[in-house]
Amino acid sequence: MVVLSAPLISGILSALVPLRYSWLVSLTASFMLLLAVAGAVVLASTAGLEKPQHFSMPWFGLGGNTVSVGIFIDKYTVVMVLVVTIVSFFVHMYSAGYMAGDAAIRRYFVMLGFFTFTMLGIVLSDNLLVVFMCWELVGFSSYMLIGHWMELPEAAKASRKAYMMNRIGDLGFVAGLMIVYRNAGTFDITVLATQGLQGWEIAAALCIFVAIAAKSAQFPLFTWLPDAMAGPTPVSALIHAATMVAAGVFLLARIHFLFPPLALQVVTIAGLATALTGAAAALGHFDIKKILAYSTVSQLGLMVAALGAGAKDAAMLHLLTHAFFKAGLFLAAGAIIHTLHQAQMSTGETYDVQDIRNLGGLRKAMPVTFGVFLICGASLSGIPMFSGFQSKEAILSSILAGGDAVGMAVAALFLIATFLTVTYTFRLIWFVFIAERSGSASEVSWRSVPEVPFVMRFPMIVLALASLWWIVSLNPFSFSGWFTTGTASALTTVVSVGVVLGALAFAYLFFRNRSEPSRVADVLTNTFYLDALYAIVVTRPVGHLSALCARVDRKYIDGFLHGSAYIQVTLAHIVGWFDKAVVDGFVNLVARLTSWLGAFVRTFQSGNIHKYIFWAGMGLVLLTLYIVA
Amino acid sequence: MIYAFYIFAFIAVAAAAGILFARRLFHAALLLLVCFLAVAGIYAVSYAEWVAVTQILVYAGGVVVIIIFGIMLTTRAPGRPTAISNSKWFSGLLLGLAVMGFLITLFLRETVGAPTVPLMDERFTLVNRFGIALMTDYLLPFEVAGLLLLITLVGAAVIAATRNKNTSS
Amino acid sequence: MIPIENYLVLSVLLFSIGLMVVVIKRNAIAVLLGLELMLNAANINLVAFNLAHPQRLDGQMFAVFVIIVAACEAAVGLAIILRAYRLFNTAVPDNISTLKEP
Amino acid sequence: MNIEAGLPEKLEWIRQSLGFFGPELVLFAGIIVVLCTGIVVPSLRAGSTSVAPLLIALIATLVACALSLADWGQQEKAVDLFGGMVVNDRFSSWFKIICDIAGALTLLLSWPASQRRKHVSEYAALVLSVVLGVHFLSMSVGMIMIFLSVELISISSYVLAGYSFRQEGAEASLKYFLFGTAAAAIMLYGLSLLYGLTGSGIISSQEFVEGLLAHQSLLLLVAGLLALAGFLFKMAVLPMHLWAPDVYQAAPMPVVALFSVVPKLAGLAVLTRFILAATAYGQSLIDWKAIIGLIAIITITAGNVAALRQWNAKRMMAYSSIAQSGFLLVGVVALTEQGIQFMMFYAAVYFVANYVVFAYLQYFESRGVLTIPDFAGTGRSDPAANTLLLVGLISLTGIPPTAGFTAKLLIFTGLYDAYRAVDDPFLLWILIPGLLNTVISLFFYLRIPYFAFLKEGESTPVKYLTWINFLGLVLVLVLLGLFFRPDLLMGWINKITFVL
Amino acid sequence: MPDHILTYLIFLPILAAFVALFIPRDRAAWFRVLNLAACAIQAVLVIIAISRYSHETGELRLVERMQWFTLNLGTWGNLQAEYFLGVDGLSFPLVVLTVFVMLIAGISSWTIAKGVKGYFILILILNAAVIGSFVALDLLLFYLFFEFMLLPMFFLIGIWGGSRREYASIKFFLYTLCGSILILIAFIALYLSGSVPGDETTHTFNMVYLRDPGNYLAGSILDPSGSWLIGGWSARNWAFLLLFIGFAIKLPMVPFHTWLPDAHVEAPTPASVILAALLLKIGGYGLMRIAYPLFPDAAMSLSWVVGLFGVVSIIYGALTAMASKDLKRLIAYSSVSHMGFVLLGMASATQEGVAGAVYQMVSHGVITTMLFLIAGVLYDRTSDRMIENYSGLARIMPAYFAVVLIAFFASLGLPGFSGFIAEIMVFLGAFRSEVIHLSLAVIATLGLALGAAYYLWTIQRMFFGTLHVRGGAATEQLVDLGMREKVMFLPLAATTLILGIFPQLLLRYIDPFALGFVALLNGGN
Repeated sequence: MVVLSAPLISGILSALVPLRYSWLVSLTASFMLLLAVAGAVVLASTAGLEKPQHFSMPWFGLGGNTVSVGIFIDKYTVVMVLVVTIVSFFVHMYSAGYMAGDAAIRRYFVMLGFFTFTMLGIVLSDNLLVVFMCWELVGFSSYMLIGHWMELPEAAKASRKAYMMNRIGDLGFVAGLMIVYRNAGTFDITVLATQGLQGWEIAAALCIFVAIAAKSAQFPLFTWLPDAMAGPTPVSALIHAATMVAAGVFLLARIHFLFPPLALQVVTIAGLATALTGAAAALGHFDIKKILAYSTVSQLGLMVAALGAGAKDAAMLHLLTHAFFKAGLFLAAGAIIHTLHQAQMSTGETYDVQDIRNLGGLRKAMPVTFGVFLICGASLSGIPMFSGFQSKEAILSSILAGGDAVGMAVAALFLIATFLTVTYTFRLIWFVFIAERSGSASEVSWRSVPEVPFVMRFPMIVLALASLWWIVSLNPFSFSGWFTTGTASALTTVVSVGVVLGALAFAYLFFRNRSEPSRVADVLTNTFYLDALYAIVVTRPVGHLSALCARVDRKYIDGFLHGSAYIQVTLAHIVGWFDKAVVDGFVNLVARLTSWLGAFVRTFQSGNIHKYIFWAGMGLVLLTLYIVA
Repeated sequence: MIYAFYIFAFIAVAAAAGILFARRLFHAALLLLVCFLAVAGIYAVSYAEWVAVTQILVYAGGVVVIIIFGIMLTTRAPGRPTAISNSKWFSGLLLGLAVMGFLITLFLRETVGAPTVPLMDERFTLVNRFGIALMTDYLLPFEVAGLLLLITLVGAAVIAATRNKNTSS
Repeated sequence: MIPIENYLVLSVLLFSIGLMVVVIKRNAIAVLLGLELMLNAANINLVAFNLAHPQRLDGQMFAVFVIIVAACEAAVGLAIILRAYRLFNTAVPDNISTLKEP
Repeated sequence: MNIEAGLPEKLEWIRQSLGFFGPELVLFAGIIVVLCTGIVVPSLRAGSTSVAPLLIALIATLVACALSLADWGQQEKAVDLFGGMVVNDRFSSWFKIICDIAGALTLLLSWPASQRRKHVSEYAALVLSVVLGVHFLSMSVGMIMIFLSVELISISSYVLAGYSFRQEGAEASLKYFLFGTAAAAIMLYGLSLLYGLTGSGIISSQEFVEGLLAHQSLLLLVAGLLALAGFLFKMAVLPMHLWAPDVYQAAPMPVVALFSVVPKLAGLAVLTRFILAATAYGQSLIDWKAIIGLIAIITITAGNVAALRQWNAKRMMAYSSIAQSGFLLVGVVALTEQGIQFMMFYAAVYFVANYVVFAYLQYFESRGVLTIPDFAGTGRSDPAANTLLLVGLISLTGIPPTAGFTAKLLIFTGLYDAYRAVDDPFLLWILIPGLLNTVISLFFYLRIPYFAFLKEGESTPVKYLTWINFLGLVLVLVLLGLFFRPDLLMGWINKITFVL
Repeated sequence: MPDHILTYLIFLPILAAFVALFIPRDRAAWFRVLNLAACAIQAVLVIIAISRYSHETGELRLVERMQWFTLNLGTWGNLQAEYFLGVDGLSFPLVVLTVFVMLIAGISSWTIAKGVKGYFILILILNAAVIGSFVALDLLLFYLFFEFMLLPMFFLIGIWGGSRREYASIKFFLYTLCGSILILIAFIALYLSGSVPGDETTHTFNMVYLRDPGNYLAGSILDPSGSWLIGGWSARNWAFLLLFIGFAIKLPMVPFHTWLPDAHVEAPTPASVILAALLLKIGGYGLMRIAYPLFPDAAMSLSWVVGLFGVVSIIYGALTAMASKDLKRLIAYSSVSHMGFVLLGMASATQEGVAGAVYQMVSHGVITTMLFLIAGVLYDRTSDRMIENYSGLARIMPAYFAVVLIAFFASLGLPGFSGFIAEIMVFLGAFRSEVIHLSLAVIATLGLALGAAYYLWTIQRMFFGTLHVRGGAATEQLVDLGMREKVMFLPLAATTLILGIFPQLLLRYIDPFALGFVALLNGGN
């Protein structure tokens, strides 16, 4: 309970701190998160990893059934809880420096705390409905945090895009929930695990996978994630690298039992496609955060693919390692951005500090950052002695465990992705830290840029340390540790090490003599024109449809009333009975029609008594004739 | 007697038609008088002497006189007779002929009931019977008719007594 | 014996001529003449129908009352016409039409 | 044949009949006294605007009303009076009571100085004579009495219509007179034919009904229609409605209020009796119900749609009253005991609502508000009057919580019941347009409040505590009360029985 | 029964209105206080009612029953109308909602400056009429209150409304009146056909009696054996259709909805609030209280129509909202969309769906109140509600922005807010329903995405970006929320949050009703 409530209290406290003392916010929030970390550690040590634990209590009655809210703790949960709380704590701490002086710092920490809470909700909950609720809520906090700097148009747009795309994915989740409820009558994961669905398994699985794909930025729903980098960098580290995007992977692992083989194949294909496209796109970009974002996309693709291939433990392990090294990378990137922003503020220069074309040679100015970046980058690349190597190894060996042709193919693609990963990581580090930028006006100022303050440096260092091998296992070449067991065959180790080294060599040779990163291909920069495709296929049609509806509303539904009235009016014009009295506000069919009739009746009322008598007599005659006839 | 009926009937219809075609209002009034008298004649041959007498007294003696009085009062220039202009010949003829044709067809097609010769009570003349009926069976209408006359008097007086200059909006 | 149809035809003729006069003539007094004709037509009916019931006097009595009423109508009517004439300087209702549908 | 035979009995009958004639005698006395005050007392003559005649007339109507009410208790069954010319029953008493109160209210509305400029005593006498004529008409079963009462009402009305003593008053009088006399002549012709066909001058008599049954012919139909014309004229029903808008527009407001209720209800009473007789109590082959239904529905529709485009408040109310006559006729269409009872309920409610509306139209007229756009802004300056007027108009429309709703509900219930009983789809076809017309009527009824409340206009606040507001409040409370407890009134009406 | 809480609830505002008649018209503050006092006493009464309400079973509570009148219809029997009040799981939450919203609307009415006296009298009458409609169990009584809402609203829009108020008020009136005429026709047919049990000659308006098929006269027009055919279709189906359309106009349902945007855009803020939060609910309430239970057979066979139109409303309303340029119009169309969920849930005829529909009514009542108040806040400051005229408001109006966020996200169905619970229940119910096709539920989920789309877009346009205001208003006019406004928003936000987190608070009232409702429908099938 401490784990869950601490971030929430942090959020609430942050909201309550008076505006004047907003610097206090970061302090209290970080402290609360520290409590959460402590709680998580206690949980991890007491809960044990082997025996799942389950507490629940009824929440509300749904039809004849009861929806309960409860906590379900197993191995994956423990891992996730640790990851979430630890990364969150460090991000809180880091933010204390990064966001210092921001006007809306209270809102920032509120949302950060709220996010952590809802993220833990996803992780701990035993109930798909509650998972879905938290799922939506992390989307909301993500929306708020991406859009934190609301004055920036791209932040505003990116936040909307992120939320919309997640929302569309959530439709799949809703559909999945509907199927689950129809066929099982319960949302309880433990119950579902034992009794399963009666029918519709593939539909349910694919529907839920749509949500996972949106949340974990899988092909083809990943385009929101690079845009989401418009948010503050710590947020990117926490949400869009370490935790929220991993929620999909986690959920997939948790309800793996709901996925029949066919659905798993789809998952694998989507994961691999994501891994490859993400890695390729990372090569095509210049924005430091976007590159990291695509890297995240790619790595998530690997995890999903692993899950699709049945490597649950390995995928979760990679999730864990990825969380640390990717958070470290983001925080380091944030440090660069933060520092250079400060520098810009003093010199008054304006250039895009996130564009690697504007950077270079930062190695000397920011040694700590460089070190962190190097370690985490190495981990990402899967160089031995770093955690990333071990987790990738675990995945690879799990995939190959089956030993069939499909496994081989998956593994091959996996290695290609790894190759690309190494390449883009090298490219990034090379151009940011190592390659000298000659002739740049800003170069002078860089010499003197200070390293970031301690509150920011400390989390970076810790995360970098956490990216080393010991986090998985004391043996740097084995992934069989506290979390996973098993060994990789020597062949896979050799092959993968070979691929990594080969890639390093290739990258060094390729980038060595370039003074500036070049555009690889438009198709990569524009991420395969997916956004354009969405614009054509979804956004614009909906916009048109919406405009059409509005027009229909005004023109046809109202127009039906008005229009048929206009016909009457035209008639009335012709006959000469129209007068301005009609235009008095009773604009509707009935009134027009009746007033037309009324005009007819009134024509008898000419004021001429002879006519009166004539019409009265004629009326009687006609009445008689009518009755007789 | 039937010849007398036809003669009276002819006179009445002719006089009525004359009104329709009369050029001058005064002539029309006089033709109406002729018509009334002829109708009185028809009453007389239909065993309704009392009605005939009333007809002559009230209509010929009263109504027509009032009307002639009215014609004179509404004559714009003294000495110049009031011409009556006509309008709506079409609608008038349409309505009148429709009613005429319709009703005559009906009358000729359907039997209304053959009149029988009245049996005269020897002891009382018709006038006697009228008197008694008027005071017994028809007492209420008689009184109401009196009231009607009173109201007519009051009403006519009100209308006539209002001296209203020809000031109008 | 005079067939009843003769009376009826006569009354219809007078009635419809009266109606025509009412509709056709423009002068209000002429209209009044037409109305009197119509009343007379009804009276002829009443008297004629009374022939079928000689022991009773309903029809004739009705006729007498109609004559009285007709006189009243004529009196009031002429008073009204005279008043209209005085106010509008005409006895032709067609020329008096302030009251009509706007 | 001995004509003297039975003479004493006849005289005795007359003597007894007088006992049932209290209200009429009071009214008659009222007329004489009122006229005498005008003639005899010179001081009144000089001013000719004194309220004394109004007061006397008011007392006369109230006493007549009281006597009619007193009659109620003894009228377990109908009594033929004066040789069978008239019949005194609860049915007639009902209309008499309504018309007496209406007459009294008219006299009250005439009270303000602006309404009594000239000839007050004659005015009072004429109003009384209209009321008296209605008394006679509602009791009449003899053709002679029907004709005489119609004429009594008519002649008084002709004069009253011109009581504004302005140009348009004279014009209205003239038109009313010419149209009315034509209608009377047509009715008389029809009555004469009916007399000829049946041989009886009393429509409720056995002889009349037998005569009708012996002559189930086209001629009878035509004769009946011609006779109906006169009643329809009194009710201002199509096609005999053409006089109403012009006359309403020109006549003084109290007189219009009188016209819109009193002759109409009297016409309705005699029409009901006539239709009851004409259908020969259900044995006739001619479908008079269908004829009346047709007339009713045309009238409702025509009245409503014509009212839609009226800008003169009085003209609008003229068309409204035409449409309302149609609704009253719907009650006759059912021609069951309940149907007629519902119609009588409707008549009472209509009377009250109409008087509310006319009372306020007069009030606003005195403040220079003549056309509907003139009402703009009065809602702000005079919310009390406009609110009460609104309730009256709502009741005429037939929306809860006013008795108008209950009345319409009952009318249509009666119609539906008749439909169930005879399974004549025609009745259903009246039901549906009847309901739709309620919607149409809303548009013109609510146009006055619409202008009063929604349109901006100059507004100077006025006093609330006026006698007109008091009067309006009383009437409105009746309307509301009859919605919440319609059984209070229906309880009385249920005591009225018919020979069906 | 000695308990007269419901009567007090109805007549307290009327009494207050009567008192208000005698207050001089220039004492604006007195009217505000009077209205608030009336609402506050109502709130106390409601709290007492809550304490007396036991929610285990679905039967009627707090019943008051008296003879109203009995009309002798001669040979045809009697017509009996009763003063019959009561609440159950359907109406009780709505009554509570009414009192709550009326209180808020009373506070938000403080900005009304012209014609204060008339304004508050109308509001009080409206208050009574709405509560009356929710608690009346006699058709005539219901119809009385139903009509009684019409005129005050007409005048509220027509007198205190915006520039096109006359058009809007007339349109509102026309539509609603047409609806009520249709309803009236059905009511007449109902009372003609139904009778008091054991007494065939007494016709009744009593809803409870009319629910029992045994109380219909054999051979009458609505005889459950369905002997009457009109145009080849059972008269009961026709009557259901009449009621459906009549209430659907009020709901409002596409394509009978066009009165709503106009009425809302032109109405003053408190009137919009009452209109959207309460009057629309009468439509849903009427369907669930009258149309469905009285014609379960017709309802089951026509449920797909109801569901289909519900989905059409959801999608169509959302799409149209997206194209709206006026903030209030957008909110109005969002109401159309959200009330579509009520139809869908009802049509599902499952316990989840029905409970979800009721939940949605309450939840929408709270949320839409916030939304219209939000639009009102802006309008109060600048008299301009065009979305495109604002940008970057978040910076200068942070409290307002927070409220907007809560309201918008609550409205688009963010978990943790009441709307989510309602919508998810409706979806779950509709998907497992046996009477409507499950594709309806799937299509309806698109409404969630569209809802997010137009709200987020609005936020992006109005609150994000750089600050500027077009259209004549000055930035200085845009001051943040005042104390009074915060007091208005706080309970609303808290309510929607509490209902989103602890749905059982409300569901324990609704569930027994939903159970009985579904049983009734299935029993009638």
